[in-house]
Amino acid sequence: MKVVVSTVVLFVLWVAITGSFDPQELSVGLITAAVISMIAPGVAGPEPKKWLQPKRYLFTFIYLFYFIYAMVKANLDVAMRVINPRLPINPGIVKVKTKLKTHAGKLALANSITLTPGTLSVDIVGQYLYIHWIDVKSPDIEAATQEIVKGFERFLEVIFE
Amino acid sequence: MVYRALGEFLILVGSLFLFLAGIGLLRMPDVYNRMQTGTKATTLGALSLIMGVGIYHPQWFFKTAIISLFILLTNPVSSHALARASHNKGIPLAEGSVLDRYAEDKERGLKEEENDS
Amino acid sequence: MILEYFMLFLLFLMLGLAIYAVETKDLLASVVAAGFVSLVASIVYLYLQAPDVAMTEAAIGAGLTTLIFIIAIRKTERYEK
Amino acid sequence: MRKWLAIIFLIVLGFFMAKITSSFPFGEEKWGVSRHYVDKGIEENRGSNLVTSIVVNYRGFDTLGEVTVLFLAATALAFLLSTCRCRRRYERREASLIVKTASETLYPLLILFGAYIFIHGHLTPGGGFQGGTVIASAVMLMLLAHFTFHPNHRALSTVEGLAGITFVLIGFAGLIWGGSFLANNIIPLGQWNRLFSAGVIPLIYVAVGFKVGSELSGLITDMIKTTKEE
Amino acid sequence: MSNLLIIVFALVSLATVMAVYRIVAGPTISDRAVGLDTATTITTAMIVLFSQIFHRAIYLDVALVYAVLAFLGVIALARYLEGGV
Amino acid sequence: MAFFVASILLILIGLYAVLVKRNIMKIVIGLSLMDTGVNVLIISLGFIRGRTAPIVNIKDLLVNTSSKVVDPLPQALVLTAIVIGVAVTAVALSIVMLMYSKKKTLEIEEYKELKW
Repeated sequence: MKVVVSTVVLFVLWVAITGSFDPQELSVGLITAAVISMIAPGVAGPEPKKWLQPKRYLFTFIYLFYFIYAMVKANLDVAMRVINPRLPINPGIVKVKTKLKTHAGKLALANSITLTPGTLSVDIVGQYLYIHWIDVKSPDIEAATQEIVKGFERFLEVIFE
Repeated sequence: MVYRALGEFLILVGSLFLFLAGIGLLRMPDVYNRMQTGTKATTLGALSLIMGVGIYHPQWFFKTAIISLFILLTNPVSSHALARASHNKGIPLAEGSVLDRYAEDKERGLKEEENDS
Repeated sequence: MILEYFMLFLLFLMLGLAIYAVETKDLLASVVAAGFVSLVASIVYLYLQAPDVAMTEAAIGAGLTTLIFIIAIRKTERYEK
Repeated sequence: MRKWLAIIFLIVLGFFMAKITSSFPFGEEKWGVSRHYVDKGIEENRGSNLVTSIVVNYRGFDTLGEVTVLFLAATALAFLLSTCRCRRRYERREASLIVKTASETLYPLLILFGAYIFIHGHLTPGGGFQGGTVIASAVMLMLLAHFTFHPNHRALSTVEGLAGITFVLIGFAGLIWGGSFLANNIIPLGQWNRLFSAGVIPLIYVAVGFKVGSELSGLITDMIKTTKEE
Repeated sequence: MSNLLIIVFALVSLATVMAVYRIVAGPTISDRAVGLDTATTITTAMIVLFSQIFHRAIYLDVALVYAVLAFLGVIALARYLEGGV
Repeated sequence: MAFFVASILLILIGLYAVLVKRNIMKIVIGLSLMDTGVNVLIISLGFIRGRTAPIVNIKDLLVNTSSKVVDPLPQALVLTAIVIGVAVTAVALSIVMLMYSKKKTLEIEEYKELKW
């Protein structure tokens, strides 16, 4: 199961890289993907069944737009701070709590946090993330969670859990 | 024609964000804040520039999309690893930082909260 | 035209960082500077129409060289006396 | 004193180097033997990438020598480090969960990239050396993120030996059926700019890719794991 | 396109200068690593732009390799600081 | 022209490190800088202005190839030289590690056994 899912994923990637549907390319790509999946099926994750549910792909698609929106907003925010001669920053490291349990979900959450509004994930311990925040609005765990994590968690919960 | 105009616009925006990232690197007071601008602005800048080229030449679109996907996947990881390493190494936050929950919890020991995985 | 000026500028930076890599007392900083030199070398190969060589330099200079130097520094010492 | 002596020496040396290179005009045509490679390369080898044709076919014997140098370097390094009594004097800390997960996800993708690069060595930039390096970088990422990751040393050396033997055997096949060592007329050349083309060039480059990848992986593993437990 | 390129290259040159300033001046090794990280990302973008300037799609492969491998140097530095190597 | 000058200067900087510096790691870094310098020099010798890369995957390049591409031979030479260079650097560094484990110092002055 794991090997099959991993083969399909790697094969799709191969087609996207080569960008051609020549049967020679496709056959070689299939063999390569199968061999690599037998050695290292890590890309499929611990529960490969999740790759079969179409709902997850739909949410990934929606999430992509939300993410781009958040990222552009983050960058405009950072740009304003950088250009402003008084450098209005108020940094600190806060602690937030997440509901996500899978490793892939935590990876996606941490990466999203790093790329969006003024936040940078410093460490992750169990259910808690430590986040460097360029403009600390509240030191409280609950409030910070509401501010930083909730927006992404809505989507990532469906995609990865 | 519309594609070309859009592509050129994206290229321009991308270079502008790269430049802002440079200013951020110059002005910010400590490592963590530099990382904030250094990661976010360069990632969006590079992404926008690369996708601009991909839109300018529509037949390259897939490859540029894959390049941007990998930048999205790898750039925050390196930044996160560096932030964690700097904090563990004991590089202090800048003056005027409000709080540091991570240091507080490290003194108490992080182990007790590792309950899952 | 603008491209030639850009390459001149990059070569200038590369030489500056090479001098810095040789002169600094912190060997780790020296390794980072050498990494930048290989970065610029890769762009220079690309400008000189040698994508094969640029790819080799990118693959080697991005990770492998840095790692090898870092391991050696870890097993010996970091500061030059 | 020694510094100024060295600087004077370097200035003199630089003057002579500048004098020599100034006799080559920059950016103008100065073809030597490569004129033949460029004019006849497509016809004789059908590989789009002329650099690959030169590395693997026209100068294939050099490449064999260079691969041997690489093998010697890896062996010498393993031998040198096996006698090293480098002790560890620092506390080791695990990588964070993010880095671990990311490395597990990226490991197959990087290997796929390496394979893509050396399979398409005759069509796009890249080839065995670059692809092998990318694969070694994948192994390096795993070694950095996980302390428990041990590449199988026996498998690596088996792959390396098989790849080397393949290279030499293809060369001898050319000598027997084609007339010269590494001759590229023993299997059909195929169509220009498709994957199955250029005769034996892709086969040799795949072998080189496996060889370089396993050698560099072994080299990095030796260097990282050299420390003995206290 | 060519007028655009002048602006783009000017902005990118300034960004590179600042990254280099951070590599040379940065008080700690983390600062230098941040500078190197920025410089590698800028380089990836530059390689893609070069493929646009020279009109050859093959240069994108080089950019692909750079995008995939550029973060390894920074990870190695981070693992050194943590004591992981 | 600038490429010749820059690569020669890079070689000289590396050679300066090898000649003057007393730290063994610095000497190895100088060697790797020299390596880069030599490679850039060889590649820039093969460059021809206004030509494209020697990868003939477009129909236009098939006819009259030698007036459209740069010299591929220097590229083929440098390609392998870079990979060999990193292996050589690794061997040099392992020798450095071995020397350090014997005497606990990186100063080249301390290693007098090879002098005569």
